[in-house]
Amino acid sequence: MSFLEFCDVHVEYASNHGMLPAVRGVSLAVEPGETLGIAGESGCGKSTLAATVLRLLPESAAVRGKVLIDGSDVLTMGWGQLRAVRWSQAAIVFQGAMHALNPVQRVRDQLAEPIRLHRTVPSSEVGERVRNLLEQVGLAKSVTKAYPNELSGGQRQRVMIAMALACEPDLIIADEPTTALDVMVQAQVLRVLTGLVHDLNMGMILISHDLGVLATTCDRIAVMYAGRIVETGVARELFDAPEHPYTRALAAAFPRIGDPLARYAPQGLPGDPPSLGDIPTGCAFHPRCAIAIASCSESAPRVVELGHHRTVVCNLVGP
Amino acid sequence: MSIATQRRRIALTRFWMSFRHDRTGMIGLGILGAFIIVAVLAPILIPASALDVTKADGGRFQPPSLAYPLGTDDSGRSVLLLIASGTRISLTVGIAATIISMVIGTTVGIMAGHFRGPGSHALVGVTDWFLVIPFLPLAIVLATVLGPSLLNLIIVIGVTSWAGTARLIRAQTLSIEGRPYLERAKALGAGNWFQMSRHVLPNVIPLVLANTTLTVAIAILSETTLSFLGLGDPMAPSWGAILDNAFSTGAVSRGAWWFVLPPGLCVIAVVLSFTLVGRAMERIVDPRGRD
Amino acid sequence: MSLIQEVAVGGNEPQGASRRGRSLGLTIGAKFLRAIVTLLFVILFNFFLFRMLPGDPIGLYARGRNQDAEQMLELRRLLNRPLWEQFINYMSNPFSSGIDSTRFSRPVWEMIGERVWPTVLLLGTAVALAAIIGIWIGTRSGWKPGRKFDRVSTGTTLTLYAMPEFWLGMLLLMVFSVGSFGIPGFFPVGGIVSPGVDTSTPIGWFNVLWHMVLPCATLTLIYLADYSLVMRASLMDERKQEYIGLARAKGLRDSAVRKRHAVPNALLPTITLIFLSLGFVVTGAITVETVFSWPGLGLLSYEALRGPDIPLLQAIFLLFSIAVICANLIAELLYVLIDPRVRS
Amino acid sequence: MILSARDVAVTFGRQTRAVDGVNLDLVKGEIVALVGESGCGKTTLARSLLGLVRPSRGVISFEGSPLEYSTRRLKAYRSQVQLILQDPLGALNPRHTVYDAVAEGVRIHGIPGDEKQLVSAALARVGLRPPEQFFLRYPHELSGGQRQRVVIAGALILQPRVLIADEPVSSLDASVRGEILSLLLRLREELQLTVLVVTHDLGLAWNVADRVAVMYLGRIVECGPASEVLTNPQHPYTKALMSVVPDVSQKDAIVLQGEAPDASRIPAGCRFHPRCPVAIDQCRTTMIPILVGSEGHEVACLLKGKS
Repeated sequence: MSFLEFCDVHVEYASNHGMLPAVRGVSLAVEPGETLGIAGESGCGKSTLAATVLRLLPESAAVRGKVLIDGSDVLTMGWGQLRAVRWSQAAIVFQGAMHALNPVQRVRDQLAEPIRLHRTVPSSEVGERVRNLLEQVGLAKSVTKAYPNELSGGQRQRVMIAMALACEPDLIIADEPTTALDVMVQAQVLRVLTGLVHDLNMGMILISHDLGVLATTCDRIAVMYAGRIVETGVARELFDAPEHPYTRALAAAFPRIGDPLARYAPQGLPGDPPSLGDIPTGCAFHPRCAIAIASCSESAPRVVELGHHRTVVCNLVGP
Repeated sequence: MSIATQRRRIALTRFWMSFRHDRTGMIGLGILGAFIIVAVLAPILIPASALDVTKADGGRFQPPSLAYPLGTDDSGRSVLLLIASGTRISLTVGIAATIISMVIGTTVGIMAGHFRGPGSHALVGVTDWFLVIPFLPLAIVLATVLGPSLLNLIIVIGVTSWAGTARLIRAQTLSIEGRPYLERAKALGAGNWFQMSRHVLPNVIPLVLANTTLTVAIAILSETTLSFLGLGDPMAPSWGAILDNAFSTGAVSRGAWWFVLPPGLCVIAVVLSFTLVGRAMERIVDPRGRD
Repeated sequence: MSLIQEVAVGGNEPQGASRRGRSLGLTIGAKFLRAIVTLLFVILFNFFLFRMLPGDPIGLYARGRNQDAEQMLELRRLLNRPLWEQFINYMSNPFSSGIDSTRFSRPVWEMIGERVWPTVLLLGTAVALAAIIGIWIGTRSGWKPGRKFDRVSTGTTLTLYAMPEFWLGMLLLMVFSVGSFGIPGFFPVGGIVSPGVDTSTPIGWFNVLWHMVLPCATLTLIYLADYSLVMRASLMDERKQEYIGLARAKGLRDSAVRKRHAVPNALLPTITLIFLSLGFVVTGAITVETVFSWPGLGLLSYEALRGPDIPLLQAIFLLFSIAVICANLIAELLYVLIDPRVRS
Repeated sequence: MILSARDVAVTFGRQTRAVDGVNLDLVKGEIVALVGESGCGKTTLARSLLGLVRPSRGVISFEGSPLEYSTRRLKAYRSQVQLILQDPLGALNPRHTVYDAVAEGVRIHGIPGDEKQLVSAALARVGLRPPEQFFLRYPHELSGGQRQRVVIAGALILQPRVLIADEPVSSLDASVRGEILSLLLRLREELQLTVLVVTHDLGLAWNVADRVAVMYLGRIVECGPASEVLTNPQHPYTKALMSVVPDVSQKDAIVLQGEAPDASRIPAGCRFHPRCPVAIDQCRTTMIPILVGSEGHEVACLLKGKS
């Protein structure tokens, strides 16, 4: 059985201009121990989808569908049960570690908080556990006494990872964990994160706009556009041979160095991603699609199964 | 130029559309409008004789009646008419002092935020000094030395109250100075004056305006306090001076509530409505509030 | 002055760049130095205000009163000496400035000394009460803005904020001391203690407390309006921060998120601002002590003002300034000690 | 050679040497990518090329004559060399319309001619058509790609010879990125523009650059034709940078330890030695000469050629 399952999840935000759809019917599953990458550009709904797992959306959001963790629906859970699920079954590595850590608490206390709360280890061993966690993510013991602002961006992100591991959850959700970091530090942090998730046999959802990052670190990738999944598949296969026109454009946006075809020929898509209030009819991608035909603007695209975990949502691809 | 006016009209309309939806802001604006009408019409409708102690025709400390809806003061004048004519003085002092305060505060704030070096440090030092020094004791010393008059009252309040604005504007200027569009303007070749007038000023003006309404509220309260302490113009009694009069003639111990209650309620109404309008404007223009 | 604006400013101030790399000792030293410079400017201001203004300082000094001829002669001699000599003389005791109180013909610092403690007692109690109640109200309304409690309390506090404190004092005096609207006058009309009561006995203490109820209530109401608005704004800022979301994600209860994360962080700027607001507190003291004839520095200012007794006024101004500068210094040092963001 | 930096150093405060001896030449009509981690001094170097910071040592020269820092000379210089910033939303004043933003340069420099026509032409050149439709829009009403086009139009209206683009696409969505890069290539063709692109993204350099200069801790450590440097990197730092570009075909990433280095504490000898995987004892002490920064492939490493 899948550890996490999204069943036809819809999320809408209330605004002055009515309800804005951010996620429009997503069904997806994460197997135990699997790393799933979700790719997509800003505003495609990937972070919103991730936030539904622990029900962390603002009050203005309305969620429909089911989000099953270990078979029980997070969306209909009582508060007590939800609090028990939060962090002990699924934990989050937030995007901006600068703002996600409490600025006036020492690293030690922030790490200890979820451990004490969920009684992961006896209270006499909490200090020991905190030191172990920091060691696991490659931080010195001296960091325990530091305040977040005394750490560098990479160190803060490691603290966030240590915190996510604190209660040994079955699933870690990493929402753009390296966006604000430098290339080299990004490589360090990704290495720590994927290494630990693999060693501890945890499941992970890794969210990123960089298809290359996902292709090198994930088992499977789902590509989102305008609140829907447009393509899923095994990471390498999807990256090497993208089917959906949008996935192709994403893959080409970060060229392979040495590829003569990309030299002096940057690939891009005309137009801009649609705004939430103004999603095109039919296939939401059709105004930017190179191969679109007239009917794409009318009929919703069909889901094509290409076998071996591979699906594409397009009327013009596949058999 | 047509494009510039068109743009300004769009910005103004947009501001008004947002403001109209702010209920408390609109209530404040309504109350304020009523007081301004009273202030404008007061000298036309109220005969000078009604305010003259020697020509007063009512009895001492008369409770409210048909002829005197808010009773009379210690020398038999109608409290209602006193308050109506006080509106003009309180509002004038409050607004005039605010203009002084805003001009000084905005200029000092932008200069201190835009320039670097010893001059800017000196401006910050002076601002900090005025921020730290307790307002009322300073104002009392100044007003005593200058002597009681309406103009001195305006100057004293204006000169002692600009520092908060300067600090706010400086902080805002500094944050604008750090934005890329200023870097871009510099790269385009813009000089100091261009940067300050085209980029900094338009971006602080909305904040200045919101701050102005809040400062008027504080200035009116300050005026009331200083007048209560006897530092206002005895010939032009504001609401604070009426309260001073009530206090020193023993209205409190006589239980003459009609002499004490209404001037205070007027102060509250005006200060509160300025505050409400200012907070509503702040909600609309505060860059932190959006996105 | 408006504390609410101060909170808004705090968030924008770019921090770090200038502070980075400076040691803690140096930061504290710089703050002390700034306080001393500020104080020096107050003294200079006092010195020059009296001597540099247009017109005859002696006329100003003796405005509207007949003066002892010998004393006037003495004063004229003093003011005819070279400026630097006057300044050295002045600096030897800035409180007395070599000139006695015109009204009471006594050294001004003696008169001030008698009046300090009633003011400290009254203001200390009022500020403490206002801080406790104000922070409680601000916390409750800022955590769930828009709820009924928030709407009612914000409406009330904004009204209190718009209220001249002496007017509130006059109303309370009229209703609860003099007795109006059918309510019997319950509290004393003014002063700090009833005539003939010995303040060193428990009965005397109780008597003082009894006298303090109304002025203290007036000041508390006025101050708590400010404090609760500051706390509310500060908490609403914290609520939006991402670490609050993280605390929820960790599985903390709403009340635990509030108590462990949001409120402690929101208290930092609030408490600093309470210290910084001493200048505003002093304003209330002057008028409210006047209304209730509370024999403190505020009433003394009023008496000096009605004179006008300029040497006494300047000395009180100096004393208030010192108090406010010290409070500011304490606030800044507290901030450096409590908030790790400022420290590094 | 249109713009060149000779032995340029920029110091902040007493200790921080953000740029510490750099030679770099830009030849007319070429696109050069300046690559490195944040804090390596690449943005500071770009700012000094624009005359926005004054070098503490060395000379910037434009068309052979050294840059002068009088207000008047700088202003004239700035119509020749223009800047494009990373974050187009921040680079546009939120209270100015598109028209104002593009016309700004015209107003500052008092360029003769019909302002409206100049603005239209600039907007059309960057692909915002019809231009009139964009005149009264505010930056927040535009998409990221459109905003960056407006910034570029604002720079082009001065008819500059050189564009300095600081991370021009890093804050844009992946699908928009290619369009902006294509625009830069097209402008180079049409206007013979010289472009310096400051970036941390090696893929971008492969996409558009003729030459690449890799910067580390205030110095250029490797530079040369993009096709050579990127396919056959010589300096260990360049190799490490190349290896962490997410790409499934790479096997062994050389992940350097530690954070980006501190420009206020520059190590002696080769400045890269503390993090260098192949450093030998000599690297700690031997000074490495500054690269010429011209057309050939150069490497600032003791061990170059041996490995």
